[in-house]
Amino acid sequence: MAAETKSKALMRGNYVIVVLAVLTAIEFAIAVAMTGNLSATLLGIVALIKAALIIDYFMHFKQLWTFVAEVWYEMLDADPDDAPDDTRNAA
Amino acid sequence: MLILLWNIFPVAASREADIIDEAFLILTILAIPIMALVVVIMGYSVLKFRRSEGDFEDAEYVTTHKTWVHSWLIWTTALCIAVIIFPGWIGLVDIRATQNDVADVTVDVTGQQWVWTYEYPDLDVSIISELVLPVDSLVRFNITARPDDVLHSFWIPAFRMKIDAVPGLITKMDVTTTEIGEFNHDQNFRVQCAELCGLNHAIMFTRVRVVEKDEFDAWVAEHSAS
Amino acid sequence: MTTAVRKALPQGLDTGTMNRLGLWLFLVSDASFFLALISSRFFVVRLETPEDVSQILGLGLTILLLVSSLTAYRAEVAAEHGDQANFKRYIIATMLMGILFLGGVGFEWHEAYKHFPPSTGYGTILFTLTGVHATHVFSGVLLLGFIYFKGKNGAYGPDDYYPVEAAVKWWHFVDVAWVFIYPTLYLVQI
Amino acid sequence: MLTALWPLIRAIIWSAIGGAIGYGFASGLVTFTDPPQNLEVQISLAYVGALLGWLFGIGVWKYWGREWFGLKPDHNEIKGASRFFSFSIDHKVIGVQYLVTMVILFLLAGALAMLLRVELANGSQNLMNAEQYNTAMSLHGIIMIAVAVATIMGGFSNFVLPLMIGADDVAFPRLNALSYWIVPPVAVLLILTPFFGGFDTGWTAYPPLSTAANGPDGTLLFAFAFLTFGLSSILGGMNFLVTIIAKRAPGMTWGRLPIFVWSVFAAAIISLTATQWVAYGLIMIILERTTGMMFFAPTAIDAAGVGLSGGSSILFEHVFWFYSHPAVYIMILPAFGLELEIISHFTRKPVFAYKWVVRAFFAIVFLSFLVWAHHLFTSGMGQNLHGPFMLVTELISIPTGIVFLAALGTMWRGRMWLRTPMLFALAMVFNFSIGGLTGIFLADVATDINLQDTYFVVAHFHYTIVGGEIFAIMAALYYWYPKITGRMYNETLGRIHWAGMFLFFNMTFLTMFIPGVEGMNRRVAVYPETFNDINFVVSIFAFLMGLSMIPFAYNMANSWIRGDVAGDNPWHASTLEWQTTSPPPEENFEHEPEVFEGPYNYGRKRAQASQRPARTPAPAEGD
Repeated sequence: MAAETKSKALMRGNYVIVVLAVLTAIEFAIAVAMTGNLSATLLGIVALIKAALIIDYFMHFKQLWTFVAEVWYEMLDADPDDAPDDTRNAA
Repeated sequence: MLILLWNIFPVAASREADIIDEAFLILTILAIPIMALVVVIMGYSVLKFRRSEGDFEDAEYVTTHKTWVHSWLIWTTALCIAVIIFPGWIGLVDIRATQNDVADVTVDVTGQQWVWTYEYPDLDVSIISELVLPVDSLVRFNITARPDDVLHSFWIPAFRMKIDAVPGLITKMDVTTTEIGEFNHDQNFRVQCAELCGLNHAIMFTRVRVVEKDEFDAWVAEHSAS
Repeated sequence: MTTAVRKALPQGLDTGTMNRLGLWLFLVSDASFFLALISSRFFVVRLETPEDVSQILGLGLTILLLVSSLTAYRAEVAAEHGDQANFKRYIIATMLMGILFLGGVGFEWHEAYKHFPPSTGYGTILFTLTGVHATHVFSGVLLLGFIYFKGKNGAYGPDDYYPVEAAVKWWHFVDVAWVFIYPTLYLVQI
Repeated sequence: MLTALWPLIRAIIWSAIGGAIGYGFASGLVTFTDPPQNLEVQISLAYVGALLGWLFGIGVWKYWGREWFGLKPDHNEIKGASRFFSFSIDHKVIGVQYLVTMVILFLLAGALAMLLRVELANGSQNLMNAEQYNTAMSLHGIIMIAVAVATIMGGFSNFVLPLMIGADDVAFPRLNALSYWIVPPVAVLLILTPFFGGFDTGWTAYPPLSTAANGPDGTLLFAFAFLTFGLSSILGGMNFLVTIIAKRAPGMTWGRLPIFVWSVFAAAIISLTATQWVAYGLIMIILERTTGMMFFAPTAIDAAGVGLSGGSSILFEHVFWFYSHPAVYIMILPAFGLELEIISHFTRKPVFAYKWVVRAFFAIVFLSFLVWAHHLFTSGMGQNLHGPFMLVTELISIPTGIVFLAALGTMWRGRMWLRTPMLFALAMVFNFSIGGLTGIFLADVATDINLQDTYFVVAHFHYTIVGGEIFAIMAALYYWYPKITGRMYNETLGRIHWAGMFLFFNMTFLTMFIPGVEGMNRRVAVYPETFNDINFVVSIFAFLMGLSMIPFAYNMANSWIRGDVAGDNPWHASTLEWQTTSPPPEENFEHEPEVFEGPYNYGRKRAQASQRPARTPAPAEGD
């Protein structure tokens, strides 16, 4: 992150907020135009996209994702036999 | 062993009770060999693979055995699916088989702390002292609790059927009676509240009497309001 | 999937990474609380939304919170790059919007009490959801204030701005929660 | 002695002050509301105030909060016996605090169970009235649930887990201390409930019974207690997840984690996320009681009494079981870990199919979130949900079966040493087989319709939680007793305890299946006289099982003072916690350990004969 220039980071924030504004407008339009389960489903999808934008760009989700990926991989393949043999002591 | 088990069931006085007892029996028959397997392996290990105090020699370094793990997985999965299908799924379908039939007798049940009220809407009878049902008939219970009351559960052990009485909700339960009986001879002929409902939960029960059809008609004539 | 492709495992991580991870896990936990809250709305009143609900207010609150997320982001970027002036400016702006939001919720409650008091189904849900969320907003404002007073003399620089990041992350989380609460409370219709 | 208790006394004084402030504030508040008299608001705020005062007094401010305001935290005077009564951040002290608290609570709730069995010895009323019975029954339930959750996740995880992964402490030591110190208020609240009218809803607290306006205030206390306990559980779960991810010693790869660490990891995921759901359920109860909200009642009904809008108590059942079913896996997953751990060390053979066990743990975690509604088969929820939930519930038996395979496979051709921990671990395998197999009866909709809310259910969950988890806890208590205290327990007393508990536990609860099948419902103080004989028998066995706790309590207390010095590694076990002194020094290991091999390398040809002790190698040159 430190490698990223400040203006670039700020610009990205601006893009995100513009997309969020557009999505909110779409949300409101859906609510005006539709009712019932269809409307609720679409609203849910839009809300998910909005949340994903905030979580990904504002909250730096990849901080957590690194660990989730590691645990996921390890829980499927954790085996004492696989652990690389250490030769330091034997030498 | 199995005969012993067979005897512990209380009287089965409905079609549903037979289905449920059969399911119970099948699960028991499946469970006993599994239990036996665990006990035998464990008992054999305990007897055979002992070591004495102060002996810290290691056993053989065996971490896994592919064939064993895979075959164990396959067997447990197969057993599990078998149980889900029968008695699980088939039992479920059997119990619900009567849902679209026309009921011989309909009873509206209302639970409140700590009384059950029974209304026979077609027969114009309303009673709290006992529940009387004709034998060999499809009885449909529409169960609810008073809106300002608490949860109850409507359970007749002799019929093995149970469903909650929820304020603001009508739950349905079908029972096909098959045997005559009454509380005075067999205490399983009782409507028992099975969901903790406060102080007198334990004694919130009503006597049940399953009688011949003509006797039932006579009873209705006696208690009918009109 | 052999040993060869396995990357070096991080062991003995530094405190900063642990704190980040801990905060993330707490957010995951809190998110499941909001999930429970939101799902209860669909159980209690299904898709029913009274007409008296003030759509303008709902939209206004949403815009307020989304914009405050941007300012919070800008405050974090400023702290990361050692830009003290902008850091203070944006933290103050975020806090102000947060306080405004709380005022908006207060007004909402005042109105809601007349039309759908807590003894109605929708009222129950509205008061609970906005109440829990407003508590989160309030804690966020407090945290940001805390950061402001600690950081106004330049306590946070490019290397040690984690407290800013944490407070801002909490603020974003509150925002994400509102992103779901807004359609749940205001927009769905039978 | 008094000086050692000083932090505790200070905390009590502060909680009294906090409670008074909360009460006063609430009294002022309720004068503005309509109707003005609502004692529950005052109880609620008084409790919140007392809790904050308690935490302030015990040292949260002194050792932690000061730091946030740029003041110097003051953490050096905690030494000696007083560290067990103060806000100590040493994970070993916290582990002991948890364990001692939980063992005391366990014995207390066990004594309540004895009272219940006196009442149930025959079908009429003989000791308690219905109200007292309901309170005793509910208290027994919730205290035992707390014991079952916190003994392993709080006690053993705290003491052993950082040692096992070679860490100097958990990731967030002060958070750890906080999550212990909010447990005593929970215990106090629960013990106070009888003085507030008791609580008569069972630990499940289904509304509308728990929200009834004429219901006792004790239910409110219960809700706050459970809520606070949930907070502790969440913080603990978070702490252990971060600890395991971040604090492993060099060389402690994921594949080299002892199986107990994996099981705690899996359980911590559940306690992190699912606990929030029950928190919401309890908040709903508190709100409905104090502010008159309407979560659990229809707001409009038609002539027939059918709700047209508004919620129903089924909402609570869903939310409650969305936590409380996964919660049984918070209890049993670490118990599986303990069982495999102990069997491996006492047979001197690696855990069989380690990789598959880890997968099974996570499969259980995943499935546990999808099965809650099997508690609702008779609740009147939608019928189309019955089939899917039956399916998923029965699928859980597949990963559970893997754990059994691992236990049996580890024993097979091992070299078994039958000391008390091993005996308890073996008993756990036996008991949990019965518990698991009878679970299938309750997962199956057809049989569950009859068995729900009968003594069959009571027997089943006592088989899983007592027979499974408490037996594993006992095994672990004996197993790590020398590590925790530095002294050896008395083996003879341990075996007497084991024999009595195993025998009479099985006789009590195997017999209890019978009234369940025969149609006796649970949570009743009086019952039809048909069940008199069988209940009398159950009561006798239950008392004998209760008696078996006497050698246990005596052994634990006496050996701590008079036991033989155990030595660092009396079991000659290979995992890391045994490679340090007993009890471990404050920083856990003399030098930061470095790990060169898997946790259970029994019988493996090593490069050097001395390699096992070398798991904590000498310092690198130049150190």
